[in-house]
Amino acid sequence: MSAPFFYALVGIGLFSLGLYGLIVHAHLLRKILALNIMGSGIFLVLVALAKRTGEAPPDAVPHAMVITGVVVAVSATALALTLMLKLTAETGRAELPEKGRE
Amino acid sequence: MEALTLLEWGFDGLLGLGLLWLAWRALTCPELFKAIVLFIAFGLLMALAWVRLDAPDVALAEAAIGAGLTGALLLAAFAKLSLVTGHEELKPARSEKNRIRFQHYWMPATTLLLVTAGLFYVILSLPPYAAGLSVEVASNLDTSGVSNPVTAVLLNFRGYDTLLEMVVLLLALLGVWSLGDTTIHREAAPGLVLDTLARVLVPLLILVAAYLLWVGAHAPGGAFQAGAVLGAAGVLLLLSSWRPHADLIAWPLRLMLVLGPAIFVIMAVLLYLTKGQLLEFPPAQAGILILILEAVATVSIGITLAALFLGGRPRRGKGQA
Amino acid sequence: MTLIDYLSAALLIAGAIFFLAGTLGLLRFPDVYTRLHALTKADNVGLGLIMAGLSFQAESWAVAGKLLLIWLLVLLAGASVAHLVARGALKRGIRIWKR
Amino acid sequence: METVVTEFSWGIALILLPLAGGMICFLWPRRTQILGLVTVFAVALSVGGLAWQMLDKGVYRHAVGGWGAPLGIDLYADGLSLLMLATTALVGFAISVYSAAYFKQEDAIRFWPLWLFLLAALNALFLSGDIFNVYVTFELMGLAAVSLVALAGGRDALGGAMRYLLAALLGSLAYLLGVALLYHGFGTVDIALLSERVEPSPVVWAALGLMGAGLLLKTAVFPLHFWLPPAHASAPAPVSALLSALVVKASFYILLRLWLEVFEPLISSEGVYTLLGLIGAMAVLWGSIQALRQTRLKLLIAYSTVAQIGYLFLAFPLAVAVGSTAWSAVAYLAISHALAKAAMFLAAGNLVRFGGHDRIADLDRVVQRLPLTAAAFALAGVSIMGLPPSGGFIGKWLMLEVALTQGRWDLVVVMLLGGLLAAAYVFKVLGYAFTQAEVAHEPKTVPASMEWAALLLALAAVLMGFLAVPVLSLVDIGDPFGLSEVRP
Repeated sequence: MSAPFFYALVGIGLFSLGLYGLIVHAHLLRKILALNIMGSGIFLVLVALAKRTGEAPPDAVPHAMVITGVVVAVSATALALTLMLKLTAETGRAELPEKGRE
Repeated sequence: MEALTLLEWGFDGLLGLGLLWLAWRALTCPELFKAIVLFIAFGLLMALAWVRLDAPDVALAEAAIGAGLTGALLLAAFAKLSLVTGHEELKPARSEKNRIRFQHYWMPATTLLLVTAGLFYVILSLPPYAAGLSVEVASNLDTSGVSNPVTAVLLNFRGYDTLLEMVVLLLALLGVWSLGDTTIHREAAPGLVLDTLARVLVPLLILVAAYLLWVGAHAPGGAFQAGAVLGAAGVLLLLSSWRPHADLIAWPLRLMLVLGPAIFVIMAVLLYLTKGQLLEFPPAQAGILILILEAVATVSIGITLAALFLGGRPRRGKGQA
Repeated sequence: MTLIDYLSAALLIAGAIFFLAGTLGLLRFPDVYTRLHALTKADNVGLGLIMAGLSFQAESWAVAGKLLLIWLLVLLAGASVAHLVARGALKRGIRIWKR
Repeated sequence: METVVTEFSWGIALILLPLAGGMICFLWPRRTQILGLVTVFAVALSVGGLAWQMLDKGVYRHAVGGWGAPLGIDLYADGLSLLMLATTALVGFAISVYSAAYFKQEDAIRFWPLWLFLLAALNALFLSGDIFNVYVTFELMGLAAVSLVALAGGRDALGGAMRYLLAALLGSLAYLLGVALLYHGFGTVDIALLSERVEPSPVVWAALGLMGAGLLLKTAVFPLHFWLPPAHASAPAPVSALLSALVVKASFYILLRLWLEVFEPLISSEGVYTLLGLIGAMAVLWGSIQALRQTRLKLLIAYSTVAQIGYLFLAFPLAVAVGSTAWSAVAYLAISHALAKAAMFLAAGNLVRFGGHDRIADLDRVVQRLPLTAAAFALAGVSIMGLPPSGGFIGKWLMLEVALTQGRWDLVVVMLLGGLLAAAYVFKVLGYAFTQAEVAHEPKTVPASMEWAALLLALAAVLMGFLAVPVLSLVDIGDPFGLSEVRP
């Protein structure tokens, strides 16, 4: 196994870890962290496998995609954090309100 | 040579396991503040991984945006959260409930393990060599107007993605603003040290941003990295209690925010009208046009990121009206 | 390896030792103030040594200049941030550790 | 003039107009309403231009940047895309007229830029021929939609928006990992090229699983629908209409597109089809029963969306047979539902404005007070139930016909049961609307444009019942369902 594959596997591991964190944690800040970690895992898969070019320079297209992804991720994080603060101010808890309550 | 590969493997192994460990700790450590700090450390290690994978452009973006600005946003949100909930969040005891929960989630955990194993298999089934689009990128680089392939993809080959991405950034700010306002007023002086630091660093950061922007045409760098550095300067100013002048927070601010995506749209239309396809750069003028595009976008990105850090739509304070 | 290589290797190793010591201090020291002490030492001196070691390998004066600039920036940021952290800790009423 | 209409690349206008409009609205808040309306009208005209062009020349393709796939990004539209674009323009225009009266100035300055960016995202998505570009449009759409839900303020809306955001982001990430795998497996993110290059391999299966799961979550298919009712029920009425009518259809459209172009030719096992059909059937039954159980009107309509999405998935097992018209039925159902559901949510908005609440039991003789709104709700209900003559009837009839010829009695039963349950929940609302409630309240007036917008959408849903032939021939442009090889 070469370095690109090793890092791609780490990326998959991060994706799964993040997904697990997203499911088990109730706290919204923790869920936001988990989503960011999932995203980083995917970016790692994209960039790591772009290095399968042998001696030639790596494929630049996934690099550009990841830069796009990083900017999208920070935008989504900013909105999620603000929404979390608003919700907490409204309910007193940084968690999703229980369903079914009127 | 043998020793070198062994060293490389040691480095890769440490880095990979470090990434996984930090992610795990950021998700499981009971204190939220620690979790955020661990996440920022995770971002910095990611930057190192990008360098290792020959992706310096991504490394710069990650360090500035992924670790830096996201970290600042998280810390600011954490501080506000502690205010809202009255410091309750600082130390949530790991209660019995949490431990029961952990057992409660064995099923998703097992499913996830299976999914992970499956994805491992998929990754390893990929061919060991693949050029992707690197040949196409290389052979069209001459007519793209820049010599850094990543910038060529971002601004020229897939410039349409970047146009939409600029709108995503603006949209996030619109969303944040639509959730509420923050009153703009000058707070008490934050202290001599921070003030001095801001005074020294802000001009330097602006210089670095300009350098990154310029160098992006042929070396790692570009509008997003430069914009992030500019955004960091803005965050530093906001931290040292600098606030924009009341007259600037109405339409001048909005204009600066819109300018980035707007220049993209305007250029897209102009290039369509002259060349026949959306965002089709004429090879001869591509370099200068991309530089103009990036320069305007950088300023817009920087201001948008700083505004995201500030939070709600800035309004004049009552004392200032 | 030339003499220059040996020199830069020695500087790099010395820098790494400072970082190691700083990290140990960060992990083992009793309170935030002493930890800051350990950390800033590692950052300032350790990074200085590493930058010096790397400048011997630099291709041009411009690269060496950039390395120097990075070190100076880290010095400035490190000192300011250490001050801010310590001040924040004092404001929160965290006592200074005494034996 | 003639040449302008035929030569101009109308597709790019569909994306750039709302983008520019949104930015101008943001810059000039005092005129935001009129600017917004003009923009939406211009977008509707551009869809007309595109349709004109495509009837003449067939499919639309535009290589952004002049590079062409795989290096660049291609915009692509066939009959299916055109149908979605036209529905978006029509529904979007009616909702815009409604919103102009619905929002007060202070809310309008927040609503219009967000809505125009959402419109741009929808159009960009329907026109995209590139799976990574689709990811970016998803994020654009998601952030806009979430911000729009949060406009309502208050505990329910903020909670609904937060849940929606987390679900949307999770769906996008699963989709993005699928994109990453496909790119590294086949070296392109262009849909047309992918459909040429893909071959059965672990990568394709993993990509199908990840992208499928992400898109099913975004489309709110049972059992991944948990985020939809709270978000759609707590949003401002025009926003609920936009989300139920258009936004969930967008992720379904991508699912269908990828299925048809990339995955379907490779999948020989029955399991996947059966699974999709099964979750469709569950969604129809579960969503309908939940809708029937609701005491709040907007929640009832939101659960009805869950059920109606289920119908779209019933087509997957039916479409296995070559030359089946199941996909045409799906396209017809999707647009009829978009029209009818938008009308329903707008009508619900009128009732909330009128009575100050949306408790079904206290609807208090709205038939006499708001006859147009009641008519709108009833007509939309006809289409949702699938009674003739309406768009919903045509769609369900086409699908029923396929199921009958294939002898899929299980699906026939599900469709009929779903129709009966839909009738039950629609009549539950109408029943209360005729009776006098005991709660006294001071009714507020509802602007005429809000009533007419709802009614016209409902009428359009019914009118679709008479337009089957032209609409279905429009969809066939570019042969999106791959039926040409079996037709003489």
